[in-house]
Amino acid sequence: MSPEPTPILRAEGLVKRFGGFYALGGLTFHVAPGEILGLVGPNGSGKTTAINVISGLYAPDGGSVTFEGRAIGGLSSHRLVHLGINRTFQVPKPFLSLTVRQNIEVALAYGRSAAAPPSMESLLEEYRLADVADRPAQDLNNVQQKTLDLARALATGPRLLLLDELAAGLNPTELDWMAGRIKSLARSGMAIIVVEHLMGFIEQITDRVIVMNAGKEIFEGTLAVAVKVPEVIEVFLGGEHAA
Amino acid sequence: MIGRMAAAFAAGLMLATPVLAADPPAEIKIGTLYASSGRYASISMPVHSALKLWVEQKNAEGGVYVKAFDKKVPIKLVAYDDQSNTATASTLYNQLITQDKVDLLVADSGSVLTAPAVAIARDHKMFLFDQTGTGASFFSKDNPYIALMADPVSTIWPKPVADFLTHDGPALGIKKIALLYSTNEFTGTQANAVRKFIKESGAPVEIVYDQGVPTETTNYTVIINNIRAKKPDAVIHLGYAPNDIAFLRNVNEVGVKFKWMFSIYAGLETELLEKNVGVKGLQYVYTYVPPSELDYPVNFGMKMPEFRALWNKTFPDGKVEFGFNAVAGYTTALVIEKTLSVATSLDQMELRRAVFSLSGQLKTLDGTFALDETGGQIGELTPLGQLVPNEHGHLKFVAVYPHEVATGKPVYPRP
Amino acid sequence: MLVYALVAGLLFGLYFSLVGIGLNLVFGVMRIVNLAHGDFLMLGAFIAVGVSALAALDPLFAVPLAFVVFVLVGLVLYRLLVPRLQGSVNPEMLSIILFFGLSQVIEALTTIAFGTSERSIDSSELGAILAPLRTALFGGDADGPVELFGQSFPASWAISATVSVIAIGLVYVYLYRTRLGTLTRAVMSRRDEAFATGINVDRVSAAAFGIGLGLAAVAGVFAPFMFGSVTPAFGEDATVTSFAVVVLGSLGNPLGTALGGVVYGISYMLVQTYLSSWADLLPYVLLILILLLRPSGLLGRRVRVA
Amino acid sequence: MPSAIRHLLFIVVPLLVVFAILPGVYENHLMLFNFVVFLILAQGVNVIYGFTGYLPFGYVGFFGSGAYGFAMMVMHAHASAPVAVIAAGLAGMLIGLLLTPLLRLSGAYFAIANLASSLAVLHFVANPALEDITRGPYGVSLTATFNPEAAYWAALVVLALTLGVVVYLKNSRFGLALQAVREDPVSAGMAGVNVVRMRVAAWLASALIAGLAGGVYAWYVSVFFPDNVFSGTFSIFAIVFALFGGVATIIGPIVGVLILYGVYNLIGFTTPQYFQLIYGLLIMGLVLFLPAGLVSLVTRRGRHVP
Repeated sequence: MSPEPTPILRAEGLVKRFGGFYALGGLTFHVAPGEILGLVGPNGSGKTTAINVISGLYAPDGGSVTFEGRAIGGLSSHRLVHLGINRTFQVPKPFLSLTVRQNIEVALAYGRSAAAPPSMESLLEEYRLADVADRPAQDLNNVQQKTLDLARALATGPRLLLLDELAAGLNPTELDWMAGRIKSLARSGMAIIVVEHLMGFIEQITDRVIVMNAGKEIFEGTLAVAVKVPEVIEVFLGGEHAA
Repeated sequence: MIGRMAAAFAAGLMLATPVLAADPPAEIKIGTLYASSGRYASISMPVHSALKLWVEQKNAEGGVYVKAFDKKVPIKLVAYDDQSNTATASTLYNQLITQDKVDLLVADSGSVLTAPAVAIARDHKMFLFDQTGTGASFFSKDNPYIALMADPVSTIWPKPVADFLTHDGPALGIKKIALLYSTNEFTGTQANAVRKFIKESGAPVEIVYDQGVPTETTNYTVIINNIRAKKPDAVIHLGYAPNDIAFLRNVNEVGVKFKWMFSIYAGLETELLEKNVGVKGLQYVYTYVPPSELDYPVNFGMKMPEFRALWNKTFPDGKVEFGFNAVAGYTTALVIEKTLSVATSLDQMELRRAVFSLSGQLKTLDGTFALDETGGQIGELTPLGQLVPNEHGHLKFVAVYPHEVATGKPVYPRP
Repeated sequence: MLVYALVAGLLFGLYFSLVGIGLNLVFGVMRIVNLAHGDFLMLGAFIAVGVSALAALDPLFAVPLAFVVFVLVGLVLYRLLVPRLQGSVNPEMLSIILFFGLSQVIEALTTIAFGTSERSIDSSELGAILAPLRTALFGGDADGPVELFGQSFPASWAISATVSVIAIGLVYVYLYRTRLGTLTRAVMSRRDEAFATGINVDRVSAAAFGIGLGLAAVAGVFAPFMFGSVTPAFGEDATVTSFAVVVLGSLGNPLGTALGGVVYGISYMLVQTYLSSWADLLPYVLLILILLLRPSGLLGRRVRVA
Repeated sequence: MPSAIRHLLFIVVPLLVVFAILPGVYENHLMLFNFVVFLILAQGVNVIYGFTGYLPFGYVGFFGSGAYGFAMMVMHAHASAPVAVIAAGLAGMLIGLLLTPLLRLSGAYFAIANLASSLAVLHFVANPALEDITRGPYGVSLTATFNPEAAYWAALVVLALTLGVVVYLKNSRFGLALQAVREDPVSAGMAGVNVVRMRVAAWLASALIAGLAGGVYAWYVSVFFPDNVFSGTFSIFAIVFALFGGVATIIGPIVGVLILYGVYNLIGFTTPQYFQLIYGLLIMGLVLFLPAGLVSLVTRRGRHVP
């Protein structure tokens, strides 16, 4: 193995409280350019909260997040997007009454990506949205809305991409196709964090996983090793990793 | 082709031919607005109903005498509902002038709904018959196109109240006065006038409480308690009918005995207040004595008893209140009738001349019609009176000031 | 003066709790902004005036009558309006306009039927049936003012405040001690999830709508005493004040509305005492401040920030 | 031809030409003027509600502030009418700036808080304590600038500017981004859009438009009271007209005003006795049967509406 490149994102002791409930209780991890990192763990372990804090939806209550050496905790979403961070949503959130093309156009116009952003046509083509480009997003099916979410995120030219349960609801052919796309994005140098329940998909694409429980990381390494660690097995209780 | 052109030419000629001045029109068009709903409905409907009543009465007689044509001409009343909405009112005033081409323009009641008409009438050089819009800003020397028909302008109306307190008050033992008013143009201006009259009189009376409250105020319990704390000998309350109702009810309910208490609508809309406040709450309250109680010598139109009888016959369901506003609407009608009988043409400036020529001459059931040079009403003044229960427990008016019209002595303190 | 203002504010405020509580229920359960709320108050007042004038009965008898009539009216209106409204893209916004239209219709029909004059009921009639009880308990004059803390207040205020407390108590019992009430609270806190868990949201909503209008009408019965008189145009101001009270407390919490009413009443009376000409500004300024500084209301937890 | 030019050429210019010619043909100039004012206000509502989803239920607050801004410039600074109209726009914007914290609220809370704020401005302006500045409740009379014809042309200029803003929003990425914010603020943020700045920009533009409209209105009517220019019906009408046509389009609010205000005047001229009733029913019917406006009849068939 080559020596690890310098991480693009570092989270150190990240804390997020909701009232008295600690959704994140001191989470520490990092991800490097070109790497695909999986965040796994049972429901309520804080995976989505971690993504929400990194993408600026919530301000952290403690700890630090640095992106390319710069502290970004508490910055608003659009500033983070301009720095090069973007994401998709578990439940896709397109601009429903706008057309697919307009959805992407907003991100192209306001994303201010440092790198040359992909073109509208290439995004429509590569993410199989060309046929529906002029339809309002509310006419799309769930899978199309998810890919639109992804295409919109890519239009801002991110260097760190956070994918929240992108695979759920995709059929096997679509899964393979999506895995291929994600891997090729990583090959281009993009750092990618994947939150996922489908372990097969995780195994297929990630270089490394962080297993989370109760707002903390309990394991870091490859999935193959993780499934042999008793603590991890206990957390999942023979649950989802068997899937 | 030529034939058609000739026909068009002939038609053009016919249109261009002026109507002979002596030809009487089929009807005289009077345009007005009313508010059937919203904030001003309760003051607008009685005024408008009275005007309508007059129109029906005159038309049954074959119309009104119009001097310009030297014969009776039926009246057509063109009336729109502005719903207390001023933007709508302005459109409708304009509609009356430009589309319906009314001969006479009559405003809706109250200052707020009269306001849009002032500028529009002036712009179109239409003389505005202002019924009860007492706003001081309406009347200026550079605007000849307005005159106030029924209410006295707010700046002089409360003079008898202030004069009584400053002339007769000290002898009765009135030294401290409380002034409470609603902060709108109508009652705010009257409050300013009262304050000014009292200060300028130099009489040994003092205003110990002087507060404005929002016009929307409908409970006075706390304010009454605050006034009581100042121990005034006389309390002047200036507000609209709902304010008076709430104030007088609260005074009664709290069980406070003010020695001397004035309210505008106790006199102007006595029947309405009696229904809402009760006889007990109105006893010995001082108020303006309305024309309906004075039986002014009338030289034109119905006398008060006839008018009241006709009103009750026409509106038996009691949905429109008989009172000061009803009299105001009828007074406007009488001024219009008299104006038409003296104006030599229907030219707007001639109408103005005719209206002003009535000043000091016309005596209606509302008193003597008198205008100042800007068109403000300075006649039709209401004396100060007191509501005193008679042996049957009914309220009757006793005029107490000015002395020349007084019908009795004031009861002080209020029992 | 201060004590007087405080006690008057309390009585006045308790009544305003009743004025606002129906609105709270309807908005909390259905996210419908009932801009016709004040008009139902006005209709309740006309029922009271009718009961007093036609049947010569104590206006207190109008309370159950107004409640029952308007619960039924509410159920019918719910069937006619709400399902269609909920089917639209943005029911919360559209409800504002729909119910504005309804308030216009109500005002117009009332004007056509009753005219525009002020109407009221003699204060001594309210609670006349309780007069023997009152003389027995407090002594004194049966139709004079009541004495509280050595100061006299209108008896009608005390009666209105008492009925308000009872009504709010009954709403509390409904919400916390009955099955339908428990479901109502569930719908208030999580409408989406309530659908998912199989609660008959439609039935819960219809009941809340009916009860909401019923409570508005009950509050209206006392309006002639609290506001001096009513006209068909009375509804508009009442609606805005109700909103101030509801937002002051918090949505979906009847005790919150009670607190909101009292806070409103006392601050109103204090402003009237010391800065009377500015008293009108108060409900609006309070409403805006509360929304901005404590968006969830005095007792609320729910977040309403965009 | 770029679509912006097309919109200007085929919608904006013809509308302006028609309203420039009409006064020569039809004599009720005030009705035409009111049409123009409501076209401006409906488009102002379109800017804030159509493009960002905030329902400005107290929109008249800006309009009234504009009218009083105009009056104060004329009374105290003896400004000429055009200068005072610009000041009126700035007055509207100033109130908008003061109220920007309201944008933190969502849905009905915003609408209610906005309504409350317009009433607060009304009661502030109308307070007798400010008599020396605003003339308080006693009303203003601006005979010095009285010139209805010039005011009508000024209104057309304001309408042209307003339509220019809407055409820009409809055809620019800025307008697209605003709509993105309306649809989903979180996603808009993830598209790199500065959500707060966008909302504030639209809010201030909308306030400016209403302020300018208030200015020309004050110029035209010249004698008015606080109740005249802060009348809630301005808000309601502007919103209902915009919704009736269909928001987030250029043509929707125009069609809405022309049809609905036309019908309104027609009812007013023909059957005034049922004015309020008919109008109330019309509003209810609109929400229940055509919630997305007239344009939805076309867009439902998959066609684009400018």
